[in-house]
Amino acid sequence: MIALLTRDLRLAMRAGGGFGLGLSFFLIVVVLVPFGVGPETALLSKIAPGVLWVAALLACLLSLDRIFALDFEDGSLDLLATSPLPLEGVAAVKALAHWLTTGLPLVLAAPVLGLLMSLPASGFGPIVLSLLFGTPALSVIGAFGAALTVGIKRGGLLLSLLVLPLYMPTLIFGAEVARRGAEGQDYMTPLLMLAGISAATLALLPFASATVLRVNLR
Amino acid sequence: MIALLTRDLRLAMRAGGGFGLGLSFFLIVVVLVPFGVGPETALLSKIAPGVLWVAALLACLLSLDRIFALDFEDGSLDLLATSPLPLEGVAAVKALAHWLTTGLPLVLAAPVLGLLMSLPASGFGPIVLSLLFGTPALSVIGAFGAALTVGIKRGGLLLSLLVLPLYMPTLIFGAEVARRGAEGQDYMTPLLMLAGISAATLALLPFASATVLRVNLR
Amino acid sequence: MIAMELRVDNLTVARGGLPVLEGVSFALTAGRALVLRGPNGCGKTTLLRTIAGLQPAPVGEISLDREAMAYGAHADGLKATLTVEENLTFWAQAFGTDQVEAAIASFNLDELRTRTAGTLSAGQKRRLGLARLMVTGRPVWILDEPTVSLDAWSVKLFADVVREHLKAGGMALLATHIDLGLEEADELELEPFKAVSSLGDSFDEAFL
Amino acid sequence: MIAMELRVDNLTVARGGLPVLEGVSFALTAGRALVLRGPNGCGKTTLLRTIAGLQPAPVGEISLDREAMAYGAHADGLKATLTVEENLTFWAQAFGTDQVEAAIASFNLDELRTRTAGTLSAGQKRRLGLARLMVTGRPVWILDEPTVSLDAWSVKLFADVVREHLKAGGMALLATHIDLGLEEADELELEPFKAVSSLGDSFDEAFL
Amino acid sequence: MMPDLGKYAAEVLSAYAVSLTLIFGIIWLSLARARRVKAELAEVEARRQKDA
Amino acid sequence: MASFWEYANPLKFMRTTERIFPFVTWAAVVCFLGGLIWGFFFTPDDYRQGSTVKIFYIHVPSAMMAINIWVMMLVTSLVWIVRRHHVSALAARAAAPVGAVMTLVALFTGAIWGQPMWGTWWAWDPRLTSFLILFLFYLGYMALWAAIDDDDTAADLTSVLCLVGSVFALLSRYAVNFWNQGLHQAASLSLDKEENVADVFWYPALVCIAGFVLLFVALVIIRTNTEIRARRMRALLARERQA
Ligand code: HEM
Ligand SMILES: Nc1ncnc2c1ncn2[C@@H]1O[C@H](COP(=O)(O)OP(=O)(O)OP(=O)(O)O)[C@@H](O)[C@H]1O
Ligand SMILES: Nc1ncnc2c1ncn2[C@@H]1O[C@H](COP(=O)(O)OP(=O)(O)OP(=O)(O)O)[C@@H](O)[C@H]1O
Ligand SMILES: [Mg+2]
Ligand SMILES: [Mg+2]
Repeated sequence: MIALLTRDLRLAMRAGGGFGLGLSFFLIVVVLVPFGVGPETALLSKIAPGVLWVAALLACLLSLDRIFALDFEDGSLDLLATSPLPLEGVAAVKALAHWLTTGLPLVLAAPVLGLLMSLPASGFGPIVLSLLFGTPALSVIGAFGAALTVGIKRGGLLLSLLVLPLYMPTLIFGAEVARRGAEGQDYMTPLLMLAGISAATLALLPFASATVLRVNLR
Repeated sequence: MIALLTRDLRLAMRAGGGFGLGLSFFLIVVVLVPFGVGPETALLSKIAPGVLWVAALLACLLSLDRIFALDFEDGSLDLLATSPLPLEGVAAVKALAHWLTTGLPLVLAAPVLGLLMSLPASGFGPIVLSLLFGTPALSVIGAFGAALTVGIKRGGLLLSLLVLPLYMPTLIFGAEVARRGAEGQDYMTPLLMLAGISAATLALLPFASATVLRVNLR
Repeated sequence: MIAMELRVDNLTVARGGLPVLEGVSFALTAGRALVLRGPNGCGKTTLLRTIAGLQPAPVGEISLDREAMAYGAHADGLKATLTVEENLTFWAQAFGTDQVEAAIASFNLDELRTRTAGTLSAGQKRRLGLARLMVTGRPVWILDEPTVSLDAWSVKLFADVVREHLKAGGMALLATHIDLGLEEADELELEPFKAVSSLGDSFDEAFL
Repeated sequence: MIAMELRVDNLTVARGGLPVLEGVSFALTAGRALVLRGPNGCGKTTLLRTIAGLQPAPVGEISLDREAMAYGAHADGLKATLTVEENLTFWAQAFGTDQVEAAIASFNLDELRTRTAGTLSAGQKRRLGLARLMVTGRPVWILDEPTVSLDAWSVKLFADVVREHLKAGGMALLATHIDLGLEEADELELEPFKAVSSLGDSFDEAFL
Repeated sequence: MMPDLGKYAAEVLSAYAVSLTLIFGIIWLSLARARRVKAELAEVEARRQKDA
Repeated sequence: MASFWEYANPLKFMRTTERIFPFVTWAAVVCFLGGLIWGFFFTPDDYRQGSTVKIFYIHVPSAMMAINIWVMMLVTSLVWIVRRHHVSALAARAAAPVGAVMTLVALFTGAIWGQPMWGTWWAWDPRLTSFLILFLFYLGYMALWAAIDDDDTAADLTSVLCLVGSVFALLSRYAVNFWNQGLHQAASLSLDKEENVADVFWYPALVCIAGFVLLFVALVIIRTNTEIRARRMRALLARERQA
């Protein structure tokens, strides 16, 4: 298991950088939006929490197809499935590796990007907290979607289509936390919901992913 | 050439639908934003033109890596490079196929999504016009970026990083047209600029793409 | 090692919803190798994948658990950005063994040890892929055309390794079109097992 | 067809910034085939890619233009979602010829005509990849291990097609480890051309 | 016969038009495909009977 | 009494359903057209909503069906996962496009109704929003079926998606409710007589609802039979090619 994790992390670094790139995509989306909607500070600071969350979600989404597709194409997944590692464990570890290379950097970068989007001062804590509790769910749900589409050549966009509705609750609660935080309101309830979603998906979805992977490997 | 175009279009349809999926991604991004920023109509209608443009850009971006990477991986690109088709033509045709499967559907879908984002009535014409003139540039520039990154395994995110700065001018003028239109102002100047960008990139970039492809095939 | 046996009994294997081979039976005991022969498209790959437990068999029995088997497919499962040594080490850890050095020595990969797998030639990649089998520590090797793009000298190397494995009580099941120089191996011609086009009722009542 | 000749003169080929083969010279005239031999990793693939014009040669001359050559690499360039016939038709159109039917017949693909390429077995895919060569209509075939995973019967099929091609005034340059049954072909052993590790001055003066 | 729809005529009528188009669309598609598949299957079965 | 699972045999299923199909169809036509005609021509206008209340007869049944069809797909998917009856998986596949169309109808009629009532085509109200998410689920489900060649694989994957999707659809509903209190009507069909709409609107609506249900049943019967035939044909053709 740990071997698999270190291998995945190492691959992410070598392959022109899972780390750097997920992050830069986040950055770029955040930078694009002011060009799109125009540079008024008041407007920007109003939409900042939402845009940060949407950008984080898209950055996660884009790196999802790496989770299993690469291993499927070069035959590693067949070999992993016949190895002593349980497939549930493989699915969980791969989601974890995805979170470490994509989710975690986003959490750390969010304050900086908040500055770019003129996020109000009270909003920094909540955006970081909400991403911290929300991104694990994004990775696990995403790993499920990636497992579903792994047999399909370039299932990338199909993957987005399948995963996005699954992301909705996480997004809604996450953005709610961030928005309430930015407006200085209480945000405990949505934060708890968010943590609940993350915990539940972490506990259950790896099993679904493993089931689906087995079907796809047939 | 025409054979290549029909092949690419056919592949797009077969592979679980270049058409449908590019479009659904556009739809999904547009749908996500209200979830992120919250449901207030006034706010939404203000950011609508910008968000539509950013979404179109991202939808294009995501399907870029299909342009050359698939053909590279299975060796078709080597074979195309040694075939009588000029590589410049190949690059141009592939950009065209990308536009037909991604750009054009976006243009057609924009009004519907404008509704979802409460775009003001005066904004519908300009958003369609600006996408119509702008998306060809997105496809051609994207094909160039795809050609640059074709040798790199899963260069998807690197590709985004390279292409996004190149997309900036198109985005700025395109969103400007859409915004002015939505606010009922005159938008001829940015529209002309946009058309100029499209024309120039269409005329020049296929040559750059072909050069870069030759280098990557070594 | 306890003496074990791989017994395949009246197996039907299917691909794309259709049976390809029917009624395949054979037994493989410790220390023996079996070479599957048959023309292109007769179903060798499908049979091996079924035995390795990667796809279900509609009919028939396989006596050994997939836990005993190491499967080597056409694709080698190498990571282009990892070095030869890192590739092997990962699989050794996944299978909980520590035979990386032995594998590197057996397949003469020592010089290539620090090269990333992506820069190897076709035959060198294949050698690395075969070395992976050694680090699994599994007794039953299931190999699909193992010597594709190997030169004569490497084929001999491979045959020696297989012989060594058999001597230690292992088994090998191979599909190939090429002569491997494994004279002691049994052969099984798959042509006679070709599925006839009408199916038995039990396979899928609805879609006879 | 005008009589043509592929003349390679004192060629150096490089991969990963290092020369692999040096001073390779040979000539191939219409109606002849040349088989390149050499152990794994000696540089056959690199040489063929250089001759096909896919990578530049640091030193040396290749007399024929790449326009005359059809390159068949390890990867077949097949589209998994297109049928056998659609795959071939596309290449025929790209090369402006209309020999699809002849190619299908020669490689015995008639039964597989409407199957998508993704569902073929390894050997069937390879046959389709070779059929592609026929529809290019090019006189010089450059083939890298063409018979990988083909069964004996298909290898004979392939040899017949090559013979036919030579008879019509074509040429073929092949790299392989397997016996192709092309007795009339010349052979060239590449081992002697192995590059010595220090480079000549002309290669890249800056990094001596 | 036509009821007076008042100032909302456009809304009501377009709602009915869109809905009925969509519903009859799916009905028509279902029937057309049913007919096509049935015919194709019959043809294949017939061919099979002949061969057998 | 024979076991219910006998109908899981495709031939038996086809024979039985083809026998009851004419009755269902006629009942569907009568209820559907009858309800709509009754509603459109023979009901008064609402004092507040004017004639737009007539949209009610399409909007409410289609919205209900959109949800019910997903539930039906959930059940048949579970049956496939547990008992592996092909008919069950194919019925889910057959129902999805109908469900998607129903969702689309409800969305369109709602949007058209919204313009006069709320002054906007679309609002990010909980009902509306969670409905949109449901539509996305339908699209994803159908896209997944379409993307996979092997029928059993596709059935397995879409079943798991349907299961997981259902949980998330519920969760979305809750999340959206929490996120925003909406414009949309609260449930008006509760058993509590006090809160019901007036009987004049209510009876034709009931007929319409029955019509939509019957229509769905009829459609699912044809479409499932078509899927069974298509699947059998694929198997036969593949066999032919193999021979
Ligand atoms: C795009 C806009 C709309 C959508 C997506 C939508 C969706 C829905 C949904 C999902 C239901 C629930 C069906 C059920 O739970 O069984 C429903 C019921 C209903 N809708 Fe809408 N609706 C929309 C607009 C409207 C408008 C504008 C009105 C009227 C002003 C309206 C009036 C009703 C009524 C009266 C019901 C029945 C309530 C009940 O019995 O539960 N809807 N709609
Ligand atoms: N990036 C690189 N850096 C250093 N050496 C490299 C690099 N890429 C390839 N090589 C070496 O170049 C040599 C030539 O490789 P090539 O693929 O041409 O061999 P080959 O003769 O085709 O072998 P095979 O029979 O195995 O296919 C090999 O020894 C390979 O290891
Ligand atoms: N989706 C499918 N539908 C129908 N037939 C299929 C499908 N996929 C594979 N087949 C057929 O199944 C047969 C068995 O394929 P398999 O890959 O097992 O052959 P093989 O013996 O390994 O051949 P090779 O020696 O060429 O590797 C082939 O004839 C192939 O064409
Ligand atoms: Mg095979
Ligand atoms: Mg080679």
